[in-house]
Amino acid sequence: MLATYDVEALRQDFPFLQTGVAYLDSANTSQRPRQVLEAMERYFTGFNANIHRSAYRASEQATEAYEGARDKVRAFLNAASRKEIIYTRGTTEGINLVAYSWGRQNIRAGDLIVLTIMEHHSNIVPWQILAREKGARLAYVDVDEQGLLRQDQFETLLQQGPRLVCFTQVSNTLGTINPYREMTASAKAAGATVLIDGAQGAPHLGIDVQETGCDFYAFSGHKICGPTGIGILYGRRELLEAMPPFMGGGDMIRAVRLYDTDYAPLPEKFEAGTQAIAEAIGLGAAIDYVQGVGLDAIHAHEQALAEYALEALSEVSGLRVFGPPASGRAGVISMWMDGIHPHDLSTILDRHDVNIRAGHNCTMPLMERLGVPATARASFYLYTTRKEIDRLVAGLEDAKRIFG
Amino acid sequence: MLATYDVEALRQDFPFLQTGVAYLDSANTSQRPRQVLEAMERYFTGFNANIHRSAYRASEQATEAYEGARDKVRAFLNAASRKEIIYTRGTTEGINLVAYSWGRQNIRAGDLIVLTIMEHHSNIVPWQILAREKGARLAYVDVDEQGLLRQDQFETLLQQGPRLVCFTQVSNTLGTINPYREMTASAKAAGATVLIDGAQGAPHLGIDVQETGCDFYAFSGHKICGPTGIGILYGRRELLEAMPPFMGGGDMIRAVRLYDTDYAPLPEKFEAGTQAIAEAIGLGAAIDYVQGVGLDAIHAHEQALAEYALEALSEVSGLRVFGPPASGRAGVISMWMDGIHPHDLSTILDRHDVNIRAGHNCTMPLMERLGVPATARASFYLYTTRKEIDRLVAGLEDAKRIFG
Amino acid sequence: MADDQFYRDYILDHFRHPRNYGRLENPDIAHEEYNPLCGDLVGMDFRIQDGTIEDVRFHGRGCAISQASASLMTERLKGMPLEEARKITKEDVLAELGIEISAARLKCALLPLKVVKVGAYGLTDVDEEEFGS
Amino acid sequence: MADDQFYRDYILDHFRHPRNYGRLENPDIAHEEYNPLCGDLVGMDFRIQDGTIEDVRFHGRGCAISQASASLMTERLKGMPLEEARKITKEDVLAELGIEISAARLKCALLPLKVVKVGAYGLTDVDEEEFGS
Ligand SMILES: Cc1ncc(COP(=O)(O)O)c(C=O)c1O
Ligand SMILES: Cc1ncc(COP(=O)(O)O)c(C=O)c1O
Repeated sequence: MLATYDVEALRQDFPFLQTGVAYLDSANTSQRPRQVLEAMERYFTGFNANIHRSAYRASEQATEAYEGARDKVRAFLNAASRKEIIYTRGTTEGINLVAYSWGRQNIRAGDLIVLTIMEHHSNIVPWQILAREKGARLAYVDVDEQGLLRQDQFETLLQQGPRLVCFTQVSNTLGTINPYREMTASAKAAGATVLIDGAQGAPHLGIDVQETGCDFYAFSGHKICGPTGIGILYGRRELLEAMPPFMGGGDMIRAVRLYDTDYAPLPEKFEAGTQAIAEAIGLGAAIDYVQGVGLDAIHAHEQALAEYALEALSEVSGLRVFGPPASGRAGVISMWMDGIHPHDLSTILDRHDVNIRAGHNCTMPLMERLGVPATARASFYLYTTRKEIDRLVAGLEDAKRIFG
Repeated sequence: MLATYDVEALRQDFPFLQTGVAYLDSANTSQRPRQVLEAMERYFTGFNANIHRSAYRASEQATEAYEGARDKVRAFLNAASRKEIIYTRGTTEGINLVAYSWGRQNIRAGDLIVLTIMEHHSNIVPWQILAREKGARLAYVDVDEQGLLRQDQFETLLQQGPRLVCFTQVSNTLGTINPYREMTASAKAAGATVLIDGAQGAPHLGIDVQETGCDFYAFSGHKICGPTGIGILYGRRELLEAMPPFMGGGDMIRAVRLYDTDYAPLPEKFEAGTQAIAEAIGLGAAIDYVQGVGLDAIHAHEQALAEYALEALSEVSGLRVFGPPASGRAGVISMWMDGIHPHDLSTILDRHDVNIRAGHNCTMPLMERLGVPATARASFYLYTTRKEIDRLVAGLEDAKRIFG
Repeated sequence: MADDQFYRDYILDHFRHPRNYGRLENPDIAHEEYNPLCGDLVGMDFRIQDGTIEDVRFHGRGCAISQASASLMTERLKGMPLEEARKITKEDVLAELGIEISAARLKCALLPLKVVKVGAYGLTDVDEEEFGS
Repeated sequence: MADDQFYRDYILDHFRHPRNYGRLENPDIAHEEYNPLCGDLVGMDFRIQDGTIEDVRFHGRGCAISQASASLMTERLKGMPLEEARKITKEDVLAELGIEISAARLKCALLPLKVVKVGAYGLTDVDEEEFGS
């Protein structure tokens, strides 16, 4: 951990943390600092108007703040152009947009789509639906015993010339940080289009989409200190230009006639209807906040926490911990306690004011692969402390006492 | 106006109105009372957690608030079941959901889809896309000189046995309140499925979906004193049950396997991914607020304002006012001033701190029909005053002086 | 932190030492229900004589709440006329558990009731919501 | 409420009395641009001789900003070498208008520039953003 990283000072920014709860469910949704709430408040109270459509000052101010947030996201991802930054509701909508628009235009019968067994349902179900509709095939890259993707399998699948390769930057169950740069390079070299699920990557690692070379990258505002109801789809301009619109309606048009329509240029083409204006502005403030702390510092903080936690949890008898060593993982730890169902663990921990996730984490195929019906998952963020991890361990011991 | 309707007291609830701006653009997006902002704030600071997925108290409190808001919407629409209430980003997404899910399952080549010429682009473009994909036909009901739908034409089109009839409850340009109950009854009798665009109806009139008998009803939170980023699609349960999902991902599943998925029951089936949680809670508070004032009182207030405004505007020479008499219209007035483009009008009015909409209001086919490239539109809500209308009239006179 | 108020001794006792656990040979009715979201599974085998549940056994796996609730349910069902079993309500089940079940855990607690209603009475069109969905 | 600062006299004058308004017979170049969002239309006809804009006329309809901007543009273009016209920037146009154009009105102000760049120079791959889109 960096000497200058003052987690206690950062915690002061997060209203919910003041309740005293040890919030260890940030991979599910993060807390939001008052800087984000205040940015939204400023919109609601100071220039609460719709964007793009009107020519008075409040509307222009709203448009400026909304488009300014897009510029922040562009810089955050180092995208080449602001036209490549599409507002969505979240990662799920971003992936579905690609499946509907790019997928229905480009995937044909017999095409191969490569996924991995650690994908979130949001990066599986849209492809199942598309594959069924088009008669395409799905194939999954497995994990090894450490919870790392089997790169040998991945290479073998690439030799089959997949049309599309989709994988997560960071596993929301195992915490595994995938070698996304190398995987993207291999997949591109094999001629595939590459979509990276950045839901867990953007908040903790960030990405340089140009350097990475991926075609699509989706993430959610609510996991990166931003509000609910907003997310981002990055798409390479060339692809976005060629894609048909996803939803039709206001703002995504240039001219509507009774029987046909000219669509608006990017990014509006993919932003039909009134957008989540306050939420986009809040996301801009969240990006500012996270970049203010620094992605490198956040990642170092989380990796130190993961190391500390893995060490402490290894002392808890009867506890199985999934995933790779701390060096290759983000601040996500999934566990299975012999004789105590994760739901019971979660309930007991809650009575210790420790909040964790119990369930399949929206990764049922991975659960099946790991041989458990569910896990108990603790996940960290920039505001997590060692003391909270100590409370987690104490809670686990208490659960063992109760069920013992 | 009801004697008990205290508009000045209501205005105190709206932070943006305290800036002194005469906000006459509520058909675009409404102002939001502090009760709504506070409900969202309570979530962000008191129980900021994801819903459904976790078993600790903050998550349960969030789930309760989120689902409680759904119950409020159910009651507001008098839907038969909470399973019929689907959260969306807004009207546009709601209509697109129907076009993608119901439309692709039910519309076949040669089928007729009846729309009206006063529809918002959001209720045109999705049907154009669907019709092109399926080889279906579109037909439009025209308006008469007063801006009322030509019911004779509507009846003639119904005789052709349309598969789907879509129309707006209230026109966002003309202010026309369509006879939506009668039109729904006729269309249902003709065997059509009926979608009502409630974007302008829900905030000002409300609806009883069971009494009306429509199959789908969509509206936006941001026009009914709620936050941006949230809306509602009501669908009759029988139809929703039979429809395939729209987006795939987390929460809309019962079980995901590698090559197939069981979908969740309603309403989750249509709510893929992390939803706009804070916004749904805010929408619940908005419904409470609007129902607290009373839809009847709001409508009476707006109709009195419309009457007052139509009277005052009729004194402004060179001004053309579109739409029906006050008795048949909501608080929406579109205008054309000879020799002054709506954009110039809007700029000048803005310099008087009067905010109106200038443009085509996302109703380009109607603009074409009215023979104008754009209009200047003033629109009212529960917090609008006669004094603000006086300021509008004064601003129009000043514009004439400047351009005179 | 009053966890003992939640996982009361008798609940843990039913979880650790489930009553009527196992299978019946040639049961008159057998039905299983599964909650894929958490992996909870409860199945029951019934022997019916003269409209009365003469014997019942359950099997399954999952959290303490679902398994203890199943165990408690079998104790209640044994010797009960079918007619009466048909009338067992959600409230009955929760009262018997005797702890405050939060919304997120309701599904666990009511899974055994679902087995009874769907399986033994052939109610295919059950309202999922009734069982905490 | 300083509206006179916005709609300055010379802007209104150019709107009311547009310079070089009309069409040319057999122009060397003719191009129109249309903004469907507000209905603004600006078209220009050019007569070119020895690489210089010998004559130019505009026609159109729309708001005061777009029409005054077009009128001002024709005054600037007349007698200008094509090479020079090619270099006219957004900033030049806004400076000539001499008023603060808000983002929402930028498209109106720059429509005539778009006519020049797209029409007279055959730039088909223009960046819409450059013209306020
Ligand atoms: C009649 C009508 N329909 C649909 C819409 C679209 O609503 P939204 O932009 O919130 O999706 C609007 C408002 O813009 C409207 O006025
Ligand atoms: C890896 C991963 N992908 C996708 C998602 C879906 O994100 P959202 O629910 O915000 O759409 C999540 C989080 O739930 C996730 O962790």
